[in-house]
Amino acid sequence: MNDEVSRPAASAREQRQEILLSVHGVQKIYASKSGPVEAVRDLTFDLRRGEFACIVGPSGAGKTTLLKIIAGLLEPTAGQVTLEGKPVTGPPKTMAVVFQEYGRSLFPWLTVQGNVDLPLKNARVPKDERDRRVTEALEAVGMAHAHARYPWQLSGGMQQRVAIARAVAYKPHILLMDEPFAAVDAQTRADLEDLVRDIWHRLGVTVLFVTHDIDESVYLAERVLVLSSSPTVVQEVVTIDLPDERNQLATRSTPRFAELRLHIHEQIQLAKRGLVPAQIAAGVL
Amino acid sequence: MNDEVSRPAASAREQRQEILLSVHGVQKIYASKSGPVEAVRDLTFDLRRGEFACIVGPSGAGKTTLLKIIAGLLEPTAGQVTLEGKPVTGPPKTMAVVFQEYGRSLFPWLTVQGNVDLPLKNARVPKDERDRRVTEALEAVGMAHAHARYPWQLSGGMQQRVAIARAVAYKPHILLMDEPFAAVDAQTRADLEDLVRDIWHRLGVTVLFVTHDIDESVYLAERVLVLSSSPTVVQEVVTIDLPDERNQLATRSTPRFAELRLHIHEQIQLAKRGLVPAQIAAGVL
Amino acid sequence: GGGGSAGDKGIKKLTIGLIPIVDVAPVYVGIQQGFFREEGIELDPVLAAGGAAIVPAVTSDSYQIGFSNNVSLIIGVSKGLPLQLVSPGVGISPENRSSNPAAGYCSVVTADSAIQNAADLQGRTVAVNTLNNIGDVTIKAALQSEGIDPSTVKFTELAFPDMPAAVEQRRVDAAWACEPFVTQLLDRGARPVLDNYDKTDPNLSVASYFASKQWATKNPETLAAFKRAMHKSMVYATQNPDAVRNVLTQYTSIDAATAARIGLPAFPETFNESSLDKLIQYSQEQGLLGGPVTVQQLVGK
Amino acid sequence: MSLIKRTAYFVALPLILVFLWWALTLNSDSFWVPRPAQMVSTFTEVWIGPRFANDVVPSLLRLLVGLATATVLGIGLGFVIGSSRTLRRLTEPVLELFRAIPPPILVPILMLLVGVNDSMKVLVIVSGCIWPILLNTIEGVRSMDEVLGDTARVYGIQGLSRTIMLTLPAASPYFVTGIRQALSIGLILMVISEMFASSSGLGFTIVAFQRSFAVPEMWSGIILLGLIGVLLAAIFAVAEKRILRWYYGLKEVEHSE
Amino acid sequence: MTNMTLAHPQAGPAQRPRSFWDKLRALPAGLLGAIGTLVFLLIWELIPRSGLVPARYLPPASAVLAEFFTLLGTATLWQAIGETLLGWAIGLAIASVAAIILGMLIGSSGFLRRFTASTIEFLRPIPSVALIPLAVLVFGVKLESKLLLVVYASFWPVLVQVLYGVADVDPVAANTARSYGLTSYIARLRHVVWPTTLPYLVTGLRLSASVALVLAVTAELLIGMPGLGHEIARAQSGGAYSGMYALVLTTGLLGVLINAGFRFIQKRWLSWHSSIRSEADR
Ligand SMILES: Nc1ncnc2c1ncn2[C@@H]1O[C@H](COP(=O)(O)OP(=O)(O)OP(=O)(O)O)[C@@H](O)[C@H]1O
Ligand SMILES: Nc1ncnc2c1ncn2[C@@H]1O[C@H](COP(=O)(O)OP(=O)(O)OP(=O)(O)O)[C@@H](O)[C@H]1O
Ligand SMILES: [Mg+2]
Ligand SMILES: [Mg+2]
Repeated sequence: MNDEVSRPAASAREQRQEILLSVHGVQKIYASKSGPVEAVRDLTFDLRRGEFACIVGPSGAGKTTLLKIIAGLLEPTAGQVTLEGKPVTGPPKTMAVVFQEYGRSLFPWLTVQGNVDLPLKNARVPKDERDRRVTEALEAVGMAHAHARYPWQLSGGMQQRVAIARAVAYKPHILLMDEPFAAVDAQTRADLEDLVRDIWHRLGVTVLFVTHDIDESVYLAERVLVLSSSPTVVQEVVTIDLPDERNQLATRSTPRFAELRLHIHEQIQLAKRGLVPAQIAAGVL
Repeated sequence: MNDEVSRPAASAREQRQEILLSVHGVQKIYASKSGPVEAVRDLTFDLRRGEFACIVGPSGAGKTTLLKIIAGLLEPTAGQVTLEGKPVTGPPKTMAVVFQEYGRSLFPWLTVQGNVDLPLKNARVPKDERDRRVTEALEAVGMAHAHARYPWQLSGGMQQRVAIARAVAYKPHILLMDEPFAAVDAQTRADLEDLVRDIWHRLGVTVLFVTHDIDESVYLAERVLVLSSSPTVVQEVVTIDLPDERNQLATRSTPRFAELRLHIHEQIQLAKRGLVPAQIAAGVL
Repeated sequence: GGGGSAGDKGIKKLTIGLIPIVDVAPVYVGIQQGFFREEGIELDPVLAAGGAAIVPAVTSDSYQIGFSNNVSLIIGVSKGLPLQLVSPGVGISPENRSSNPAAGYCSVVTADSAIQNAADLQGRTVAVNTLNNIGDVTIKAALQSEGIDPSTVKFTELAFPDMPAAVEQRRVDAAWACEPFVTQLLDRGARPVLDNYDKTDPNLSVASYFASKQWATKNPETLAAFKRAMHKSMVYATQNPDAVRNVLTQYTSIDAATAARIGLPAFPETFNESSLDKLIQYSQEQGLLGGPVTVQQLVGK
Repeated sequence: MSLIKRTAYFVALPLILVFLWWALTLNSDSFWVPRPAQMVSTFTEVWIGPRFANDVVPSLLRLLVGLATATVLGIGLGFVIGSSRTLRRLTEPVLELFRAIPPPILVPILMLLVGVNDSMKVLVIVSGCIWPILLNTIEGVRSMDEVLGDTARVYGIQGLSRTIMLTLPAASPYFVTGIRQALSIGLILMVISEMFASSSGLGFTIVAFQRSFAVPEMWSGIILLGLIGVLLAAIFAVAEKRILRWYYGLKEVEHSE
Repeated sequence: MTNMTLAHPQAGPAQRPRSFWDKLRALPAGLLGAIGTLVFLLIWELIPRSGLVPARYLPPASAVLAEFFTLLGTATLWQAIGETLLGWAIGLAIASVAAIILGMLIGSSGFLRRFTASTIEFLRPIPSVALIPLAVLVFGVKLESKLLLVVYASFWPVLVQVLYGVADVDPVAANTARSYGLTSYIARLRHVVWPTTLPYLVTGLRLSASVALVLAVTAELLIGMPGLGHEIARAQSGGAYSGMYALVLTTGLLGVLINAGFRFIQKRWLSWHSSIRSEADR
């Protein structure tokens, strides 16, 4: 699907080494009725512009917490998030988030078109340009034909594609996705995975993708950040040295793919047992 | 997990060649506002006692329709379903169904215990035996500790396990499952897959399992029925000649596994393009 | 419920529907004095909010006797309701008027200095407790007798208790009030401008006790006993105004100090049939009746 | 369902009931229960003509003004109170108390404070109608989906835009429910407000009929009230279906298999 | 909602002036409610005292409260409350039982639902106060008249809610029940329809309980039957305005208590229902 587009974008990406997002010493302690809960202990990592990174970690590791902090939806107890050189204190203008709960993140009273259009309208983008961007984005996700329908008239996969189109039309510099495909069926999931990689290639946007699914992280990312279980630190960073062109059947059948997923799997098993490799203690990536 | 239990059960199973479920010439035409919709054209297949069969097919192929007809919840337009020699006209007493929508199929006003107990209570099983069966079933799925909780206090995977426990406690001869794991995360899904195979081994129950996911069907079943897209017939029947002991990482990495899933994948691609192999036209399995 | 026919020998239980106003005081006085018991009647007074609830209750035999103003009863009979007046309830008389010169009975009062007399009411709004009833019927009759066109006065409905505030706040120009509100208004500087009852008939029969025709024909003895006891009560109440004032605090929320000062109506012993005829005539003229009514029909002769 | 079938369903039970009424009053001569035929002639006599313009229309206008005021106030206050937990907690006991006071009791009080005029009657209607709208709006604002709220924030939708683009539509199914409940309360209060201090209006006319023992006329008024209720409910249902098309579609999808 | 402050990115000094509000926000719910009530009473006290409205017609809060506490010591008040509550309770019980049975019957049949829809829509908006003459005619000035009004008015909310509830039975839950052998009408009713309807029913009951109180008091006020409404009418006709307001206050408090009682029941019985769960989360 992405064969022709990927090559030029990939070469362009290699030149971009500028640090886009920097997460430094982030800690989050929730105040709850039964005392404080430390969801995230100390997270430090950087994302380069144009990079595609996945975050995996056991359930309850604090992945959603981290994403919300980066998105400016939650204040960290300690540490700092810097986006394009500026500290994040509220939702930044150049960021878009795709939430897991697609059913709840689309506005049910707006059509598909209206949903994609809303953030642009709010940002007072002129009507002409808005229309153009919305149409382009819907075409990119293959939903142009359904622009007049309401979200609840669509299947789960289609809804998630609209949410992605909304993020794409917004033209963010960085795209956060929180387990976006956890609730769609396997076939749709595969399609959406390819769609996300395709869009990433074409727009050169930076993507931070949170998932439960090790296979998915290996298939998608250039780099996988493995989180330990709570109290959470970065357990390991795995560089995915698979070829840039990926294919659901072929890529997943390669021995290197199997090796990488086995490796990450073992890391998570270690993390669950609370064993953190020494290198992490130093906080170096 | 299932290493010790599987062998005796497997050998026992080999002896059981009796036909348990027979689906013959089933057709279903829905009357809808925009005219009649033929969901299922002509389905014919048999299940032997103790068998584990999976049904895969593209979305909208009529898998749910077929399952509802087998469960006696829906009347076929033509054809007949026979269970243990008797034609199915209403929900049979010796059948249990696990629905995909676990969140909606557990009764929120009952505890876990109450949910598993209800069908037994309704069948007037004596209190002592009921308690024993409920406890056993909950232990089998590893949910005994949570028996007093309400479904909504559980995670998705736990809820689905309760639904399975309910089916197990009911002691059915045949267990139908309609995409039961479509909405749980990958890790939980793997656990639940192993759980279902384990229970199947231990109880010797016949399982008919509907799924979207080719990998899942290959991993779980002894036989995979591939449905064509609408109007639906049985496209192909694939016998899964993988060893009986299966392991999420090892089994899925074997070359035979990759071959089987590739084969089914191609069949479904063919089905989507409407190409039906000649052998199906004859209606032979 | 036929509480009235509970056994022929001994005590008869009767329920009487009343309104919590000064006019029904003789009933309470009579009960106090034992006049009803003497006649073998155990009278159970029930207070209703207004005549509207009493008439259906009497026709359905929930109450055996009811209290209502005569115009209401005339209208009811004219529409075919099987009712019958059994005893006079309340009225006015010249003697009574002369003993209560300032504090009147029901009359139109106003605080507006521009309204000096009935003629000034033209173009103004007068509040009455119920439209198309004894208030506006007699006011219109009184205005006519003064040579004023009644159609120039606008009437609006207002409950008696709300009248003092409404007049004081100039929400209406004048109000046709009843005791104790007349006294309240006069205390605050209001002036009487039209004595509509007196202008209609100096001996006007204002309200009556009534029963359903059916009950009256079926229980002639009980009815006669009630009439005798009621008659005694009326005589006693007329002779002992202090007993009346005392009893007021029991069934209304008028306090003792007010009760001592308010004007009392007359408690006539007999129907003034000519005044009843006048009321029929006025009601007829004002288009309130459903058919012809005679005094004979009303009092059941 | 075809139009014929729908009409049949609509009129079947009413026809049966009217038939029963006719059959049961055939031989009775009750003063209080009129016969169907008599009812029809009385109804046309009483209500078709100047009385409609003089009594019915002003009453309906007051009802509509009252409903509109209650809607605006209820939604406005509901938004303010609903979006702050602190405000919600501050006002809850007082609101509960006011809601629990039967509106008819407020008539004398409002008469003292406002006087006897149209605004008093409108206020009586408002005083009863505002509660379902207010409480439902608070509930709607309060229970707005968290993910939806986060989504709006991420895309920089804040302040007034947030109210217009997010809170208003998200809470609309709730306050529409409130308005629907207010509709029938409003009708009751329209009658009650005219029962106390009035010289015209539909409620007044019915009470006046009742007091002057004009029984068939009174019944015709009650029937007219019922018809008005049906009509209002029908008009509202049409409007609601249009405005909340998305909501009913959503519910339908959620409830189908 | 908990992180609203983030909506204003300017940190530090800009947040200072909000400290009073922040302090207020930190207080527990009960205390905040008490503060709100006090503020309301203060405003009430000030309006007549400032002369905005004559004190004769709107006595200050202190006078009304004093009157209220005096009344609490009298048997008349408690008798009136007893009369009102008697009518309320019997009426509500009759209406609920009738509405539940009818609702379950009508709701479980598509035919009956469509067949009765127009009639229900016609009868529902008829103001029950318009039925006063009918009530008095049929029952006289007795408890039954009050009951007729109370029953008529409180029947509809319960019926409508039960109809909603029955229609809301989840097809998946219904199918599950069927496939596990709960095939008889009674079993379905008991194990699926009833529990699904229960939360709707309790909401309906809560609405009806308030409506029933309103109608009980209105009936007393308009027909003149003993009870709080009648006491209010008496106080008003005697020009005893502080007494009247004290009685109105009593009625309001009674309503609050009834509502609180139903909320408590709702919490106890329906802890499993999503609306209660989300309430607890907040
Ligand atoms: N609002 C909150 N108050 C208290 N504790 C919380 C809150 N939100 C999350 N937590 C706790 O913080 C921890 C991390 O939660 P988080 O949702 O970030 O995990 P996650 O990695 O996204 O998990 P999952 O993969 O299941 O989505 C968990 O232990 C959770 O219980
Ligand atoms: N009640 C119905 N009325 C009309 N058409 C229906 C109905 N239920 C299902 N269909 C149609 O029948 C076909 C088969 O539906 P079914 O739900 O059985 O498919 P499925 O294989 O289970 O699909 P999925 O994998 O998406 O669950 C579809 O085309 C669907 O639109
Ligand atoms: Mg998460
Ligand atoms: Mg399906």
